[in-house]
Amino acid sequence: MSDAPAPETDERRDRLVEVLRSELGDRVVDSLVKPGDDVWVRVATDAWQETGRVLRDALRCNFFDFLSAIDWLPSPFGKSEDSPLDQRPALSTDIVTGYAGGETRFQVFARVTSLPERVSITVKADVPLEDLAVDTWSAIYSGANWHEREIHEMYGIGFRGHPYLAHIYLPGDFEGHPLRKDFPLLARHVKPWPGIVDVEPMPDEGDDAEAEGDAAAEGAE
Amino acid sequence: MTAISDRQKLAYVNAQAADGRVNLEFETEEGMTLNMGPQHPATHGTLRIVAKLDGEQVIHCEPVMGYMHRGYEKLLEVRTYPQVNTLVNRIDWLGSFTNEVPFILASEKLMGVEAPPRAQWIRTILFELGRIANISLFLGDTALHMGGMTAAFYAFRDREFVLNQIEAVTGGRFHPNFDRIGGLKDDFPKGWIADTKAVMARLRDFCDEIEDLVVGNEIFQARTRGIGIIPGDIAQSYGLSGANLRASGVDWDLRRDVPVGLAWDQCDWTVWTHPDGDSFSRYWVRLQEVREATKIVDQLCDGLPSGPIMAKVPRIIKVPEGEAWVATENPLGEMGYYVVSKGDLGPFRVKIRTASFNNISVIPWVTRGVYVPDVISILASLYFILGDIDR
Amino acid sequence: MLLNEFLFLAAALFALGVYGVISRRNGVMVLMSIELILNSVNINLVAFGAMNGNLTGQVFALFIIAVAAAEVGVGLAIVLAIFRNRRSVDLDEVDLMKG
Amino acid sequence: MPDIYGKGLLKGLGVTFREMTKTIFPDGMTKRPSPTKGAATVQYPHEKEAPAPRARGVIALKEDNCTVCMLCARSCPDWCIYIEGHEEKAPPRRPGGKPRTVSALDRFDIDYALCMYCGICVEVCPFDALFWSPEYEYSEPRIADLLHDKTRLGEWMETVPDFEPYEAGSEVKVRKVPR
Amino acid sequence: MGLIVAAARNADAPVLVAQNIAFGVIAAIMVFSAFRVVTTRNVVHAAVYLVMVLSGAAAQFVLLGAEFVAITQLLVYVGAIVVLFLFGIMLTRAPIRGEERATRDSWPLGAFTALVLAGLLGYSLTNGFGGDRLPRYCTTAAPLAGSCLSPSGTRAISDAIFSTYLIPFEVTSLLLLAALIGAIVIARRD
Amino acid sequence: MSAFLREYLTVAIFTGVAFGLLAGVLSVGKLIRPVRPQAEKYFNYESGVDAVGTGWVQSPIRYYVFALLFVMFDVEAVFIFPWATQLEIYGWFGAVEMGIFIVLLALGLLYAWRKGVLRWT
Amino acid sequence: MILGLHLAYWQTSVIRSLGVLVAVLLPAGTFVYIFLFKMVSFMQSRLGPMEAGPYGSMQLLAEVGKFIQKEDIVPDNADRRLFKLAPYLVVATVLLVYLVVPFGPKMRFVNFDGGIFYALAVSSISALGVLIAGWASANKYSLMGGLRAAGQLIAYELPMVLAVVGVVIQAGTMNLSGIVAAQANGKMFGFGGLGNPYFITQFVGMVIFLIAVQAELTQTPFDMPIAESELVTGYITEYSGMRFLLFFIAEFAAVGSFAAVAATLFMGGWAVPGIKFDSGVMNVLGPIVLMAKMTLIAGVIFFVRFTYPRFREDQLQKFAWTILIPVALANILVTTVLKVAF
Amino acid sequence: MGLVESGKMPKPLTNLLNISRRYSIWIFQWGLACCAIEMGAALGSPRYDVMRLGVIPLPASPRQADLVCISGTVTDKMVPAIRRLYDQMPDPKYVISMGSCANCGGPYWDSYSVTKGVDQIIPVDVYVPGCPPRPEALLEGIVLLQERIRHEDMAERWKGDPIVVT
Ligand code: SF4
Ligand code: SF4
Ligand code: SF4
Repeated sequence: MSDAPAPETDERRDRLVEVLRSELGDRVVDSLVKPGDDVWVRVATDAWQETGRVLRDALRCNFFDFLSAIDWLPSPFGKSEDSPLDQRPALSTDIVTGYAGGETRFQVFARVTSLPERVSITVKADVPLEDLAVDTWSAIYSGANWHEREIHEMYGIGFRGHPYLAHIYLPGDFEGHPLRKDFPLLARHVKPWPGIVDVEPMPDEGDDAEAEGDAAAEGAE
Repeated sequence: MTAISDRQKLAYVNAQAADGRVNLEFETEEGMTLNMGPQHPATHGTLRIVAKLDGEQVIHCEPVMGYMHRGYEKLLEVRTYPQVNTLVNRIDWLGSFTNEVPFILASEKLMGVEAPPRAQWIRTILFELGRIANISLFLGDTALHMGGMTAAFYAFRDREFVLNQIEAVTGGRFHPNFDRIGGLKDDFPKGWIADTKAVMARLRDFCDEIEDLVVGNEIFQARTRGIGIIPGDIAQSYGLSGANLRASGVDWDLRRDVPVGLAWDQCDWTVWTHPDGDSFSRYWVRLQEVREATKIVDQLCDGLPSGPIMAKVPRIIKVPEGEAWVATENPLGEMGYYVVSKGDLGPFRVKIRTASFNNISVIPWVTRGVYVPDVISILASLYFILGDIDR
Repeated sequence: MLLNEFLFLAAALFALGVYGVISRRNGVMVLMSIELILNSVNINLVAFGAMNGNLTGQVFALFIIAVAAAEVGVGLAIVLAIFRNRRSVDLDEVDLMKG
Repeated sequence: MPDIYGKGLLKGLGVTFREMTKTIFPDGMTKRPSPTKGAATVQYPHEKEAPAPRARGVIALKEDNCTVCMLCARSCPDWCIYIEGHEEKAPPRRPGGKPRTVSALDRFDIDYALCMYCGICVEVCPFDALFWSPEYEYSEPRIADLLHDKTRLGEWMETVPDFEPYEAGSEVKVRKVPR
Repeated sequence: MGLIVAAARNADAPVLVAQNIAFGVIAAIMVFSAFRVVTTRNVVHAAVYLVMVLSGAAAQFVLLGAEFVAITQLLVYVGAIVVLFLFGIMLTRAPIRGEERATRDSWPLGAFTALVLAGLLGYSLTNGFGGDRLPRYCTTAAPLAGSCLSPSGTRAISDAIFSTYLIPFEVTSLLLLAALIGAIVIARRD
Repeated sequence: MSAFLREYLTVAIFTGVAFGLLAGVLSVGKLIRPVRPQAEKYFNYESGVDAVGTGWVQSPIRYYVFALLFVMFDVEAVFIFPWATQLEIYGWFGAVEMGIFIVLLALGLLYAWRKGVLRWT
Repeated sequence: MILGLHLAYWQTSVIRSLGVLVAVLLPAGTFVYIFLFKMVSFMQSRLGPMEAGPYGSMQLLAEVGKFIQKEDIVPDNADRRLFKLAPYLVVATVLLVYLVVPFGPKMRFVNFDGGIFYALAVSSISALGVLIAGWASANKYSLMGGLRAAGQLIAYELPMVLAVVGVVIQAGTMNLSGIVAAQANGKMFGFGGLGNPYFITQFVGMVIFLIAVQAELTQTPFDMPIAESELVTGYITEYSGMRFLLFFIAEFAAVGSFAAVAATLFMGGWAVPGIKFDSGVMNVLGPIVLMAKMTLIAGVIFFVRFTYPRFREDQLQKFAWTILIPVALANILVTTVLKVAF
Repeated sequence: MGLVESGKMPKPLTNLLNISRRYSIWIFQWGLACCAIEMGAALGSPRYDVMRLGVIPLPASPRQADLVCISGTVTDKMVPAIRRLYDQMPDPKYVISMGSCANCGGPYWDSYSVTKGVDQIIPVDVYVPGCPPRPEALLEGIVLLQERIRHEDMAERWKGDPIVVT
């Protein structure tokens, strides 16, 4: 278990992790429990489907929240609010993954809830870059069907065994996977940012909300 | 605006039209394909339902979405936190304020701040007002889809009062952009609470009216009872939430079961469930929900604590690194944001879990073997909002 | 008016009906041709009734209309049954009721 | 099935009938019928409803207060504020002081065809130069006319209402609109 | 059409001219429509032409003073049987552009038969009823009399049915019942 | 001409006048309405997308059964009406006769009912 | 003749025909204005048209003026001739029904022996127009709408016909003038002062008739064929401009014609109790009285229409076949027995 | 053929025609996004009741519509449908673009799937600003449109190429 400094323990969530570990063995790669808050578990890619089954059958997490994916690559474009005058630091391209770690650029993650226990869990799995696919959950949670279609469209991640992996949102001739970080939003590149003129310094760089009131008083003179 | 030549335009339009043929896949030798939408009165705008029929019976029914896909999750990655807040208003456009709350709560969770109690109460009040504004329209609209025109007019009429109250506080009838990390933008104007309580009384009358006009009507019951039954376990497996889940007999309400810090636990209200799981019970549960919401608002208005509405937060908001998930019980069901932050001005990735997307994913399952008119009533009773599906 | 006017009209309808019955492929069209024939008979009946100044003709015309209704009902049901089984109402294809 | 079939039907008729009589005879059945009074309708071109003072209808610009700090343009999610300015010398504030450098506004356009009426610009403006006005009647047959320049934005200033006082228990200070 | 000519030539009183013209016009429409019924390639068109034949027949009944039969013709034939036909057509396939091959290969045989039949009938009719005239319309309302043609009231028809033709009447109901049951059995055989 | 035919002539003239008027209005409209042909204007409406397949519905057989029942009862009505005008004269005899007739046809309805053709499932 | 001029028969007929057209369009227009625009609006707590003319009274003229200017579109796939024919057929059936309705002792256009029978026969033809319209549009919604509409029209034609039988038995005639006379001169429980309007003795019949009328007019709750939330506008989906207006007129003229027939059959037609039955006054007063009764019935029709949700197709068929028709048959039997027994 | 196109229409008659077009505007029931609800409020809420102005929200099919109010976000996937439905409306027809999204993309101006303004595909007569415009703002747009219709020269409008982008 990762370094979760536990001021208190959370039995319900610990049990989730324990059961998962006992069912999946060392295919549970990493986990993080924030007591009283939430729990993250990362499993090996090949255990993805198995995890779903364990969650549903052994842990009675019957309620399907969502299934999604993430691209950990930092965006090469920033927010496109480029000003020739501002010297922005060069954008980093290092991949830093979130809770429960990760090894590759793409991760799928899903969240399910056990209604009687009133506890939810987020499970993650890496998606290997060379073969962008994981096993489908649609047979385990019916609701995953559409979520997987969405992910397929947005990230280009395949789902093995999915019944109908077609476009869900975008028109048929759309090219690219919009939610990948390297997909550019053209409008932001084409239109010049209106903020690129020299700017008067702020009257008050105070960091509390009262600043606004002060400024107002000043400006109203 | 840039003028494009007609030729370009037509070429573009034709290319797009190619997409209109997806339903060809459904066409077979027998039966026929009925296309409802994208422009179709039954689909709240722009959902498209492709139903393969045998006579009037539905063999397979597939929603085609994306006509309202606006790329939220991508857009949120290039916006700052205040900008995200205003954009997410437009997901479930009927109960806009309720969209902001889980996002703000998730951000607050990452930042480790908590809004002062007065802000929490006001949030809850506005949240419930959003729920009323949303569901009261549903009450009329569903009747409208089954031909009962007058109920829709009543719904619009009484909903206006709620919107007025929302506007008086937030400045927007629809898109309040009122929630801030650490608190709220502003406080109630003078006299607001009294007005609101009057409006709540009026809405309870509206509920009674609907009860007489729609719920008690034998024709309405004949159209909805026993139609589109979704058992509880199916509902869970599809991730149905909100009234759809409760109408299937599952007693689950995030307001009660997963408290997120708002003021629901301060007042006395009931979570209604219905054992049947059919269209009628979905309608009924929602009707009760409006009633409960008016009660909640009344109680909260009475006990509103005094104090500041803003916690101390930096003027320029940067959210520390981390991941957080907060979901609330929105009018349409469970809406949650999974916010991943890298410590920037804006979020790194936001997964928006909307209720309608899951709610309507059950359509292919629930419409097998029903008649075309029932598709309409089932769709109406499942209650979705296109922005909430497509994002 | 001459009685023959009506009789000629009926004869023309009758002949056309017979042509239709023999030559049409579509089962429904054949039934329509039969209606033509029945109508020609009706015209005759009523005309003769008027000629003789009694009501027998009209009453019989009524009965014939009733019979025609029954005939069409059953006839179309047969056509539909054929269509169900063979996806066609083409009488050439279902000759001799092989199906 | 309900206890008596048809009861619900009659009740439904009763609801609409009551509403009709209420609309036609707002003052009771004995008085003169007056549907224009009884109906919930506000007859738009002749009479107008009053939006709440906080309503976000259109943004008014108090040009004198603007220091061309660009904060609004930068925080606008839609990039729909276009500002140009230059610096010029102004007479000193107090007699005998140093002459100041102030920024003068050359252009301040808001594209209402693009604006999403979020209010972020108004909120971030540190100098109280932008205000919400509840006016809403500015449809145009040409889209270019929806780009309001600084004169037009300045004209809206007249329609800006005063800020309202707050409900009891509030600790927020009431601000004033500079006139 | 010969019919019109015949009708016009035989007009023996100015009052009758109108009737004869009416007859001629209606008859022409009927024959033309009937011709189209058996020749058109489009089933729905055929049904519409059939409507014209049937309403024409109703009009002829009116000319013959058989009001009740005329209305019955409208009610049952046009209002019910044709609707039944249209349902039948729409339950089977009715391409909007008509069918490719609407007639059988044996249509010359049919044409031949029809022509022969028409000739035979025509010949025998001219022979048999060459100069028979229908009685004129009565100018005053008078009960049934052989001498003049008067509109036969519904009551008279009713009396006829419920006295002389009582047995056929009851048999009709049996027939209808049988047809109904038979048709349901046939149509619903799955 | 007899009064009887005169009334029907009225019907004919009326029909002519009415149609003439309608057609007249339509052709006046022709003068003032625009004709702006455009290929897509004449496509069939199908919620804004291309129509799929033919407009042909294999509509359920039950419509046919309904039509059939209707025809049968319509014929019945034809016999009932004259009878109804004369009922006073026929007395019990007429009532019984018609009773048999109606009951027989009602049997048909009952049969259809029992066969389940009036239900949709 | 009235002005001392001698007009040929056809000339008087033309004048009379125009009279009928006015008699059709006037009530139809009034109903649309009073009920569709105003009453319904009041039911929904709004005002309805206000700008066109005082209180929006010119709204209908504006509608007509607008529709004349609209382009007339016949879809490529449609069957042109039938597409154009169908609206005429539907309008014709409605107009022809009006002909037999008596407006006064002498105020009637034709006086058929089989008056009511004729009215029923003519109105049954509208199913044909609807089916043809639906088919000729070559549109799925239209076809489904047409089939449903026709299925519904025939299903409710029957209870209507059967409900009328009761009246015919009581009156002993099918002539509408005769039926009016029978009601005006009839006795109720031996008391003849008020005549015998049949809505008392034939109450069941009237209820059935009105329900059937509601369905024949495809008004809610029986408006499944044109359910706009499902089949767009059913069989009129493809119609535009004047042709659409024809359907529109037909719909509301039909409200008028059925209301007129119902008023004549069940409410004593143009006669009022207390005024001598065939006094000349009634030739002027009669039309007004009849209009008033028609308005009452039309009001009920619209009142119900805007209150209820709609039945599903199978439910309304089932309602017709398993409830209305058996009840109507029973009504006939009971009426027969009572008539013969007393 | 057409008297109007040739410009030979007498003036009073043209006025009459314009007036009747002005007061009989059948608005197509079609909403796209949030603005659609405000449009629905304008059409359906007794408080605004657009029927007063002669705008009848009846037709669900484009064939009977005079006015289409594009109220909401126009996505690229929706474009062909909008174009098709607009084409299917019979002339004379009018378009109101309601809300920032329809005007030029609005909040989604940088999205990959949103069309930047409905005027790129169909000609627009009146732009109503707002996000969403309050129902009265739509009413104002309608009144503006009615004013324009009143003084419209139909000969001008009906001449020329059907696809016009202003
Ligand atoms: S209201 Fe929002 S979108 Fe509009 S100008 Fe201000 S910041 Fe930009
Ligand atoms: S933020 Fe205020 S002061 Fe700065 S440029 Fe904008 S309007 Fe002017
Ligand atoms: S303009 Fe605003 S309110 Fe209207 S559809 Fe777009 S986001 Fe929604």
